[in-house]
Amino acid sequence: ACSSEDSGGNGGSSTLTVDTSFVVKSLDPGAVYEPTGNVIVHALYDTLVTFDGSDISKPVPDLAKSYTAAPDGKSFTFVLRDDAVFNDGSKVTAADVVFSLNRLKNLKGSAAAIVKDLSASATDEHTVVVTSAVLNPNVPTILAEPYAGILSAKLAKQHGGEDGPDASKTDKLGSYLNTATVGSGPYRIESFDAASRIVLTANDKYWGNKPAFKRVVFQNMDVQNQKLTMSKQPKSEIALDLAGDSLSGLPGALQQSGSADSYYQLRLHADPAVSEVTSNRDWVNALQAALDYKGLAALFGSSGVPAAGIVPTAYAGALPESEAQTQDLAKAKSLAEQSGVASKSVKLLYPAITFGGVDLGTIAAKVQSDAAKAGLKIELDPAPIASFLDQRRGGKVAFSFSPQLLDYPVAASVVADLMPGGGTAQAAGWTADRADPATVAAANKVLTALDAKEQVAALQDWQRLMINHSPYITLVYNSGTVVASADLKGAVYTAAGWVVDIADISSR
Amino acid sequence: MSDLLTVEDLRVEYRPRGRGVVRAVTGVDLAVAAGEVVGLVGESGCGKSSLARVVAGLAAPSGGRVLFAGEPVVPLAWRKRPAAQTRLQMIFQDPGGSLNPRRTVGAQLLDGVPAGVTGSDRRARVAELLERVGMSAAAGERFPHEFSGGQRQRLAIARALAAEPELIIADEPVTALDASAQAQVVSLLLSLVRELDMGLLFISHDLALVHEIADRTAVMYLGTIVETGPTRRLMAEPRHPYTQALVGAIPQVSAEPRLPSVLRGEVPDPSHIPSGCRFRPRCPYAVEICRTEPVLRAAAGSLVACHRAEELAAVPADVTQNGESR
Amino acid sequence: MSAVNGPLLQVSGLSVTLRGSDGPLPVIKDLDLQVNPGEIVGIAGESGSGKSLTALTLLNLLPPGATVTGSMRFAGTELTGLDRRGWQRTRGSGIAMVFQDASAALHPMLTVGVQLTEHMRSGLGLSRAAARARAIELLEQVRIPQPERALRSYPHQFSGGMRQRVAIAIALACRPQLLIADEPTTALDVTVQAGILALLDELRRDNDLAVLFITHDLGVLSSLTRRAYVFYAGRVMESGSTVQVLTDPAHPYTAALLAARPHGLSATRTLRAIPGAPVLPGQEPPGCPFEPRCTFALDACRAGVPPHEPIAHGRTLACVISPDLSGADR
Amino acid sequence: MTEPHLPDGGAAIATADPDQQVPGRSEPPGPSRNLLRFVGKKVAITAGLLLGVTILTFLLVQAVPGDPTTTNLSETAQKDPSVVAAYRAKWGLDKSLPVQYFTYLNHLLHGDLGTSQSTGNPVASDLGKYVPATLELAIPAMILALAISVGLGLWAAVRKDKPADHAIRGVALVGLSTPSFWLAIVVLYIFFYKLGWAPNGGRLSARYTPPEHVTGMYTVDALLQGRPIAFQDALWHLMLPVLVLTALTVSVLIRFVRSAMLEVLDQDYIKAAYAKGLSRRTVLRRHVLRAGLVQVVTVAGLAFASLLSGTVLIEQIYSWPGLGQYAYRSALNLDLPAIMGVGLFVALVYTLVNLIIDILYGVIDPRIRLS
Amino acid sequence: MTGVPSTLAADSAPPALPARRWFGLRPGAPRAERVARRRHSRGLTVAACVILAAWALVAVFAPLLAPHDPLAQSGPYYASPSAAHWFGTDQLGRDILSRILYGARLSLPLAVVIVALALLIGGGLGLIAGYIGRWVDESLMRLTDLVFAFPPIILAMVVTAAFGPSARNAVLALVLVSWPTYARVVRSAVLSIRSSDFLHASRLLGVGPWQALRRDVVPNSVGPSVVLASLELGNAVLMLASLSFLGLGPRPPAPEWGAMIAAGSNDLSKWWVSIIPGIAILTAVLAFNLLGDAVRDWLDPRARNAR
Ligand SMILES: Nc1ncnc2c1ncn2[C@@H]1O[C@H](COP(=O)(O)OP(=O)(O)OP(=O)(O)O)[C@@H](O)[C@H]1O
Ligand SMILES: Nc1ncnc2c1ncn2[C@@H]1O[C@H](COP(=O)(O)OP(=O)(O)OP(=O)(O)O)[C@@H](O)[C@H]1O
Ligand SMILES: [Mg+2]
Ligand SMILES: [Mg+2]
Repeated sequence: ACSSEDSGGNGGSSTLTVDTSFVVKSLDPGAVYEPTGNVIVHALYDTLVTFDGSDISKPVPDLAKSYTAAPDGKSFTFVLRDDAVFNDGSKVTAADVVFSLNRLKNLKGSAAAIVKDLSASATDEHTVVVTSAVLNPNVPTILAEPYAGILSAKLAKQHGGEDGPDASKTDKLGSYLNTATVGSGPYRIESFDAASRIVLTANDKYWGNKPAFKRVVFQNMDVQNQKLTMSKQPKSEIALDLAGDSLSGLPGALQQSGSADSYYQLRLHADPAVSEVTSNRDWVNALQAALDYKGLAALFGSSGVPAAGIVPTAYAGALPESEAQTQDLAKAKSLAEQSGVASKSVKLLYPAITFGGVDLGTIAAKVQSDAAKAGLKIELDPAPIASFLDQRRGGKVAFSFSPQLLDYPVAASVVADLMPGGGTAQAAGWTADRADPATVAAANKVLTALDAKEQVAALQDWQRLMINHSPYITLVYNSGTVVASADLKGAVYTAAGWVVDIADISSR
Repeated sequence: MSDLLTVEDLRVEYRPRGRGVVRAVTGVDLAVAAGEVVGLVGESGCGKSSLARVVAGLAAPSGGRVLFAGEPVVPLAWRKRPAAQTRLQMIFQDPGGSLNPRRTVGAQLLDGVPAGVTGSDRRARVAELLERVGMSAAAGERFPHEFSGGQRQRLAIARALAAEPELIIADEPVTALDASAQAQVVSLLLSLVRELDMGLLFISHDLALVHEIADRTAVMYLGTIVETGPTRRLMAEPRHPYTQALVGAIPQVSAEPRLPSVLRGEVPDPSHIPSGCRFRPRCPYAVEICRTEPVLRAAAGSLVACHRAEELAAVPADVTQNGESR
Repeated sequence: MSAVNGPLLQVSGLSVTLRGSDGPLPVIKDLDLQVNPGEIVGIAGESGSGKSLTALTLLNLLPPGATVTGSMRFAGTELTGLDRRGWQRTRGSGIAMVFQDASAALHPMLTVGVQLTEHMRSGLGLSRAAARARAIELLEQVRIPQPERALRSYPHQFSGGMRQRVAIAIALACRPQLLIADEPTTALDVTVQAGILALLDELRRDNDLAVLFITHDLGVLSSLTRRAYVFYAGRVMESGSTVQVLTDPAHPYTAALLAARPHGLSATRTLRAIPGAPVLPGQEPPGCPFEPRCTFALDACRAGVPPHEPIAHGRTLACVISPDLSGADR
Repeated sequence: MTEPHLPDGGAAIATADPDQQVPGRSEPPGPSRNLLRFVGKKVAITAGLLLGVTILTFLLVQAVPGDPTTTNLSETAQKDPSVVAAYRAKWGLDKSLPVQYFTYLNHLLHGDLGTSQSTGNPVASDLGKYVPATLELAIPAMILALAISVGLGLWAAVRKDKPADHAIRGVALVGLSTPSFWLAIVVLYIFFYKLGWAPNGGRLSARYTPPEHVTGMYTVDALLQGRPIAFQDALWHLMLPVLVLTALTVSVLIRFVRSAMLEVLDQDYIKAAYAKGLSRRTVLRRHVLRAGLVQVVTVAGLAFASLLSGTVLIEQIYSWPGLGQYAYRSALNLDLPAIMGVGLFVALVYTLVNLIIDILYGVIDPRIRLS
Repeated sequence: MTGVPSTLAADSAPPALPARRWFGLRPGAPRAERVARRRHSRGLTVAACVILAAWALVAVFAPLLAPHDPLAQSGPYYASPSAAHWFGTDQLGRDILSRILYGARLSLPLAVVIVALALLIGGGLGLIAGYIGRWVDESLMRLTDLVFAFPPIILAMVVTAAFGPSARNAVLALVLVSWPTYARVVRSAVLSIRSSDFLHASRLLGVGPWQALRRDVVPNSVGPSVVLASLELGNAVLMLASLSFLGLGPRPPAPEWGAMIAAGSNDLSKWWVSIIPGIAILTAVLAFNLLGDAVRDWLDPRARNAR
């Protein structure tokens, strides 16, 4: 296309380089789900509301200048601003919003499950009402996520976009969105190479504050290379996957920003028919006492935090660090003995991947060796990610381990999933009759809380109960981290799902 | 004396990839009687080995028959060889390749000892065989590579003898050997044939050697036999121009040295056999009639495949082109 | 090279030692040999007697690690100790060689034309066209039909006999004074051999070429050569005019060789093998190398290596007993 | 059982004994017929091979306990059966195995390699992107490796058992014993981390736009489009991976080259060449090299195939978006169309390389005809 | 994958060049031939044996030699080499020296198992195909083509990725990619024996086809494949390490050398984590390769130049 940048190469002011290891399958908001995709889609498509920097406590206006929630907690009204335009210059209207949200739901992509209870309608050109079939105070948060990005209905339809009920079959827009952007975000796609390099250019029709960098290049780079690159103190460059131990030893001039938003959890099947070991409460408690949470956290370097409850510290409702779990080998040993099944070994299934800068095999090995100190026998069983997920979905896996992220940045979102009747609990054989009624009650209290404060308190109570009565052991929280070169500002990590707002980054 | 081995109108053809049909043997009749040594001579590539392999049963003929002791020779296949036919044995050209390098000589000889011989007699038989070929019984313990070429060839003969053969086909058994070892092996073969009253088909390209041992000799040219007869007579009075050329080409040790006589041309490719008399392109006496193929017939005191055998018998037996005396 | 009076090649006291795995391996010992201009001299002997090594020594083509002592005078130049340049000049235009197996000695991937002319251009300083003209001439001389076409052909397109003729043409290309032919006909049929022998003899006559002809076939030796050396274990056992050596052998070894060969078309008689096996280099007995196999051996034969001395005009012998062999075979 | 199919076994004799051919008299049958048959046979073999590859990969992937939906949908989404069903329907995973297979074959016949589930792109276009990247590593590495190993191998052979020979053989042996991925890391450590002379991976610095896709090889495309600076940068990125691949290939090749050259040096025709009075240079250049090349070509072809697979690890370490990474990722994601695409492509390369070798044989060695 | 591609070793038997005619390897001189076989730098072979023996001892006596438990945390994470941990510690604070010592118990036996299985399976199939010939042979050859057409590491990768990483699956994958070489080598040896005079001779003596297979064919066709196997041992170590490096080898916490390299490769500043296991691999493979060369020289004097 252009050869101009050959000359203006080392100025570094016009191009922001983002080093990250990725496989981006799609830049279609309706299908996106992997982290880099989210980062990019967030920069390409504006949403109704958004979060400001790293603050995820409350959604703030974006395309909607305001929103109101109905008292029943099921219906939300968004009023659109009138100066927002798509990158072809046309105005953003309520019809576009309805089209986008319907398409999201009917496309049956990864996010469809989250929005399946929502429906949107336009009351006028500037007003959209989103209704949830069930009580859900978190609808605005959900609509802040990249998958809820708003497309120009006109452009989308021109290129095969569909929002009807059978959109999953008829929609043909997906691959077009890898080459062009039909959104209103600060950037548009310039070139897309799913595995090596994705380039964004500033949207010159952007309605808001123009981003500082004209061009953003996402380079596919493994962690080690990211570290090497950043160690060289480059200009206008950020790295997204440095985490855990790979953060140590970086030059001090680099800026780091992060917050612990992921949690690493062991799941122990509660059904004796699946495993007499993991369904044994004493054994589970013995394991819980045997683990060296500090040591586990240290595997993640500075970014790891020993788990206190379930909710990572990035989110409201997390237990204070003072309540972090601790190792108690004496207790572990006696519980192990008491359990009567300590002589049996059990397989720990985990995906053979590196996540957040740490090889999961290392964590599993640490768990194994800690358990061994209390006389508990664990065998490691790594599996390719596909086979891991498949097995675990089957609901017959006795003992498994994986990192977890929240679907959207509200801690309560995990509760429904983890409580008896939720998807994860189901797969772990944790049915209501196996569960402690108090724990179930505490969970229900979280879900019905309408007031944020009330919800936080309920969450904490729930977590305290979960520690000794659930089939989950949370090991550590880990933080995603944005490492930025010294000349940048605004490169802050957000637990909101899009890692960092590219458009906020500028040169000092 | 009835014939032990009868070959009738034998044909051997190959169909190598990328080339036309190779007619290596094109209708050969041959017989060997017990106690008789028959020599088969001819230039390289004329089909001697092809004939030998088919006669021994290593390959199936493309046409014609091979009878051994009245029974057709069964080509080797996924069966054991019929016991009766093990009395037809073969000795190969390469003494290095005809013994299994990884088994002791004794074990290989044992393979051939007939099943009828049992117990300690079997071992005794091996020792006996080794002695018979002039080797010590201790040789049985050793491996083939510990012997020289001549010794190996004698061991190969001993192995063939193990089966108490009535007929041995020897395909150039001494070509790879030194003159001295040649002498050893040839004398051994000859004495065995005489002692055991075996038949021997001795294949060679060395006319002088065949002359030393064969009772009868057949001269082969490009897949057919062009002349056959008692060796002495055949060499002294060759009738076919080709036999004459072969005889004339042997370098002699002599007090009046002369260069051997030269036959022009080359042995043609058996995939492109000339029409008519196949020797015609090289024959100094070729005339019009030679455009038709001659058959092997009695003429001028010999069995010869030449239209002009009688005429040529009248001329002195010399096809010299430039074999001038020095 | 200027024409010289006296012998063209005079080898005296030549010894060659190869580098064996267990130390030096003497393979040629105290060799005297002479070739006069225009003469065909033969070397005969069993396999392993050092015939080929002698030929290679004369061209400095021994394997690395070989040491050569003694003198080789060729056309007035001492060859022992010559440098690489010197050898390069001698090879091809002074001494040329024809190998036993022409199919192995011709490069399979170069055309006959290239192989025939490449050294002419450097050795004789001919232009491309002149070299080509000479090549055609040479091919005609060795009776290759259609020489132009042959120049474009590869060696594998020729029969064995033709290949040997090509090899001879290549050897003759730079007008050598001495041609060494190492068993050039051993791999060939008798009929083809006859042609090559006739060709060599003719070339000798026409080009005033000296030929050192190596063979183990005494018949060939007899028909082609005028003088002969009989080799055994890297030594000369006897030498003299071919007719004399072969009809009246002085050495028991020569006699044994003669007895072992089929006698052509004379009356049938049993072949007589030489007992034992040839000695290997490095394993020679202290005395006469042939002693262990010799039917006439005496104690004296074990005492030391018999000197190689003249016994009559033009004849030499290395045997202490000089038995009367007339009663023995031939 | 001897010679149950004699004509075949005998072919060796026929070629080993070409004595019977005399120029002008018995040339082999015209080349055109032979060539046709040769090409026909090659095409048939290739087709069979490709079919085999599809069956093999298909069965392999089906045997796996995993399911592609798992890696291509978020975990939350997987808990929603309607989403999973929609996904399976979209990719035809709900059909029976044979139906899936024949659908695939049918598409294949129409030149459609399917769509990669993990990248969402047509496999053919993915290959179009990744293959040139790999070739950009493999081709220079191969050329360099050939040049170096032929040079050093010949030198070692000529100086057999001398210090130079020992040194070359020693280095080759150590190279042969070095894990490629380890070497890549060590080299990266030295040249990037310690010395800072090399980039740390990738194909092009971020500040340059990749040249437009013509050949897909950045260096070539940059040159074609007249962008010397981008060309330099691409070249700079090539440096380390090519260095490592070259080193590995050289150590594989040298010993073969050396032994091939030794074999040649031992031939009579080399002695004969010296006997003609040719200089050592001429003999080595014209006679030895030429004859040694036949065997070098054989191993070079195979070395190329192994180089292609060697790149899997190297690409991993140097973040090189090539075929190896694509294959690795597809394998981990059980992305059937992509794995098949890679398999088919590599099998094609394999046959192609073999074909080229066959042709080269013919060019180098006149004895070998197309048969 | 590094190392001699196994296909090389198989097909590299030089296209039938004329046997050495020049310097007396005539049938008459068997002893000279044997003399030539021994022309070798024994020094290297001895060195290889010493290294291998050392590794074997290490493997056997690892529990005695290792200063620490290879699986347990015995120091801080990523401690650099010191008196307490000669080679430092890894990401879990495990002693690298101990892990390397124990690693020998994994890499070396597994390499042997891989090669042995490949030899057995490939050799067996090659034997049958070569001896029976016809369609059996043809189909086997097509099958080997199929395997050859895949770069070994990609095929092994697909297999282990599919069935999950474990030592067993890695071994199976590597056997799967390496048997064809043995099959081809044995087959071609069998083909040449099938047309050999000694086989014909024993058949003519009345030895049955299966008996001949046992007596004449098998003993004479194993040689080249044993040579190949010995040359492949080093390669097996490398391939195993490669798979492990990609996370497709023996499961953690097994101290597999390749996996150890991978653990360190994320962070070059902790150079000892990956550099040192690499050296362990290098020495073991080097020793195997040297030994393989020696075995080849010993069994196959014709190839002695190919060192
Ligand atoms: N490179 C070598 N290393 C060790 N010994 C050698 C070497 N070359 C030849 N010899 C030995 O030297 C002796 C003489 O060999 P040479 O080739 O000269 O014999 P020859 O008389 O030409 O025999 P032939 O008739 O077989 O050609 C033989 O015993 C041979 O084994
Ligand atoms: N298996 C085969 N396939 C094709 N052609 C063959 C085969 N075997 C032999 N020939 C050809 O058949 C012809 C006769 O071969 P054969 O081996 O019978 O000759 P020969 O007289 O034994 O020759 P030599 O004296 O060289 O051993 C030759 O031209 C040869 O090339
Ligand atoms: Mg023959
Ligand atoms: Mg010789």
